[in-house]
Amino acid sequence: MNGIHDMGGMHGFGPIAPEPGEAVFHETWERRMFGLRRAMTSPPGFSIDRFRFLRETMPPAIYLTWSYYEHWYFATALSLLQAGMITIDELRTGRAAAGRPKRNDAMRPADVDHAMRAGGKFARAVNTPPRFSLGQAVAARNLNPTGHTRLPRYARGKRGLIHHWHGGHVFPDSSARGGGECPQHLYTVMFSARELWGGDAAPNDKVYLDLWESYLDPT
Amino acid sequence: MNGIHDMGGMHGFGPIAPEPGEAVFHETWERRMFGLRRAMTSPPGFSIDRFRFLRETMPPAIYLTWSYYEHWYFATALSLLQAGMITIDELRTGRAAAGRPKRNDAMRPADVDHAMRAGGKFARAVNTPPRFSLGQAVAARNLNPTGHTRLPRYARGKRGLIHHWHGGHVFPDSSARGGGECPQHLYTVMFSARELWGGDAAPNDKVYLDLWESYLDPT
Amino acid sequence: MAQDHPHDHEHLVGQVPSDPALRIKALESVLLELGLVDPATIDAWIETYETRIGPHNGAKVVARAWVDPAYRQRLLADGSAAIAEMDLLGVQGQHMVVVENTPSVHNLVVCTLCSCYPWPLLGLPPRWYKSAPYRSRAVMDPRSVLREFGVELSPDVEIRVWDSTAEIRYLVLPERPPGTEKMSEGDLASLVTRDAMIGTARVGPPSTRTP
Amino acid sequence: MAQDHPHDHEHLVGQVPSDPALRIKALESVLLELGLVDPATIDAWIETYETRIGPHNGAKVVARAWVDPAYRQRLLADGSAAIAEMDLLGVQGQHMVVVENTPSVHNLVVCTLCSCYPWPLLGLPPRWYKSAPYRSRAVMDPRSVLREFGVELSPDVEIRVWDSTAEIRYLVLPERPPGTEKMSEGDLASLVTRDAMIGTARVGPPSTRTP
Repeated sequence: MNGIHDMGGMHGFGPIAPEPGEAVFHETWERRMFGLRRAMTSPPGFSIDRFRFLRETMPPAIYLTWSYYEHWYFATALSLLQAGMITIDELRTGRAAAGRPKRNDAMRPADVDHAMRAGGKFARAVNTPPRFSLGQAVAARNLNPTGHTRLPRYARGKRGLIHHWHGGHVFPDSSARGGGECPQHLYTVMFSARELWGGDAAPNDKVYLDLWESYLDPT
Repeated sequence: MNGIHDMGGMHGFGPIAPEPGEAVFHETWERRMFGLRRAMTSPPGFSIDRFRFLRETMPPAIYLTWSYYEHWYFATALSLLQAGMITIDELRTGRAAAGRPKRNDAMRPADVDHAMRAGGKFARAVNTPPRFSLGQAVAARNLNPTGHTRLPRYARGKRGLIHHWHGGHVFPDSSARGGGECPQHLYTVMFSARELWGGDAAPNDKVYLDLWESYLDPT
Repeated sequence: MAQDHPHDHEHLVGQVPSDPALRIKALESVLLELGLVDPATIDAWIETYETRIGPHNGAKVVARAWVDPAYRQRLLADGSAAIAEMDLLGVQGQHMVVVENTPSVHNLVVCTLCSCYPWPLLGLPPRWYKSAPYRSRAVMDPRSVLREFGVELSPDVEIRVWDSTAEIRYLVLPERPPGTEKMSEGDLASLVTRDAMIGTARVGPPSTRTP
Repeated sequence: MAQDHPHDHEHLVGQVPSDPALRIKALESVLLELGLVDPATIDAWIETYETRIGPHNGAKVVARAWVDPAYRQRLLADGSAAIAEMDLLGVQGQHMVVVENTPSVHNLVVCTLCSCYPWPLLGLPPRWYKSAPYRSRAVMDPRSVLREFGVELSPDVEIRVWDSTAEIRYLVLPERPPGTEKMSEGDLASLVTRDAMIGTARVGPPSTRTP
């Protein structure tokens, strides 16, 4: 979706504010939300892509107002609501409705180290050969799906060169809608800053994006 | 600027909410802000383009949260602040600082009808002939200025046909920064929906934009 | 004038009253004290747009075009000149283009970058016209927008969206509904709605008309 | 699962506690009651990223590359494999690419669409990395971004911005500062800052280093 999250190339957000000596978490509730997200049992079919997509569906003014771990809250709570695993009343009151069964299969502390080390692998076999070769000229397609995509607006329709081939990776556009992993070849594509931003950009600057095969056309 | 105001082609703002029997104004303060804006003495060099640009510089979360006549307030107050015609204390308290001179040249009620009928003419003579002719194929430039522009992001780099020539018109990009009217030829350019939004758009649909000559290249 | 002072922004939003009524009252009071505004002039502007100027102006133009083929032709060829004949040009509507709906073409007007709108013919824009949902979607997905207004178009109909990026203002000339052949120009004007002249509605026949 | 319920959104934002501490406490309490989370596991995850995992991991990789040319070569050729040698892969950093700064090339890492970041090597991202100002401007105007971090680059230097749009994570291999020829790998690692591995800082010589 062409949402407020797709910020690359926007003006008007003001200065960056680096914070010397910044702590890992600023508030106790940030710490709790982080740990809760990592430790909790997710709905069936949940994925990092679904998690990102739900964050993108936040009302734009809320997206800009709520801070990072509040985005996590939003997507987590919404995923549970959508799966029927929690009710709005429970989210409001902090108390489970009477008579709800209690599960006993949540992640245990002893599982954390393994989950941290082994989790988050997205490379997958793809049976077809890659369509593009290193150095090949490609154009990012002009796609405007209402669902999740990892092709930012600023790159659409722009021409670049295949810089690297990563093999097959889970395709987020499918995974985010619960449509399965549908892996595709993934490439790093190099775009010149001038192609992306016009003649005022520095002549030698480049922007590299990781783009799935179906985002690309040969030119 | 590529600001939050440049909304064409975004998803995620939810349904449109037409309001049957809607009043011209919803709140008394909307009515006052409208009348104030039309009646007040503006800073020297103020223009509708400057007014629009100041609205665009609102912090994006505020832009999305404040309603329309609050945008007017923001741009009006900021223009007066920038011109030194008002202070932040005066805006906060609603009282002019002690010893401020009082002017006597504000618009009078008898001037309103004429201002309504005769105001807002932006056609200007341009000494050069128009660069483009009817039916000519053009491309909107990939411009990303930090200042005001009336070339929306969704049309940049896209190809269309000259549909109409309007003669010379005040150039907002210049007028908005106090750089003078610098009139340019103005054209209506027809873009196919598929050129703008890709192959999922309806094949016959079109979008027409009014674009100044310096926004365009021949193709 | 040409300079921007980024600090003013936060300054402004953070320091002025958060209640818009108080905020705008404060601005009005100071401008009044400084002689930068005459309250009677404020009232005159409000009165102009609350009572004198509104969609009934545009409706007069539409009805004239429906009954007078020569006027219709002039209107489509040079909107400003034809509307000037009826003395209906004005601020936010000096440079007018009129676009005509037909069985095969439907026009829709938007301003994606702000909320440009033909004030002299339609009055001040409704809230939805100024809203992010309308501004964002009208150019990319006009059919879903029209559906929310209850207008379902055949896939064969060509939609022309007019994004008001300059000081040109657009008015849609809707199709004259069937069963109105004997109606007077004045009665026809009373059928024409604001939304029909923006392009988010059709003009219904007299019996089924909704306000 | 595949369906979206747009009404849930407003529902959610409007009906849950507005204070994030209360809101998140409520969520945690319900999940605990339902047996969907073990509080000790929450603590273990927090402890992992507050104490064990952080920029000191990435710094080890950088220092190793500085002292061991063969490792540097393996690291640039296949980041994941070379980092696996040091047992430093993990969630949000299984597919690693390392990009090298030189006198003529400066690399900068961003995630415009969310906040992707190499957790196993740098820990959790700082607030500015997740902020709209950084995400919006890094790809379009990296020089102004770098200037805000005090990094002024000659116009001759080629900037390469890496927008983390997939599950590939990027680490910048900064230039080894002069005057460090005799330093041990461990001492070198202590020079390497988080920002230098994102690309918003250089590594300064030992005497002028700032935290």
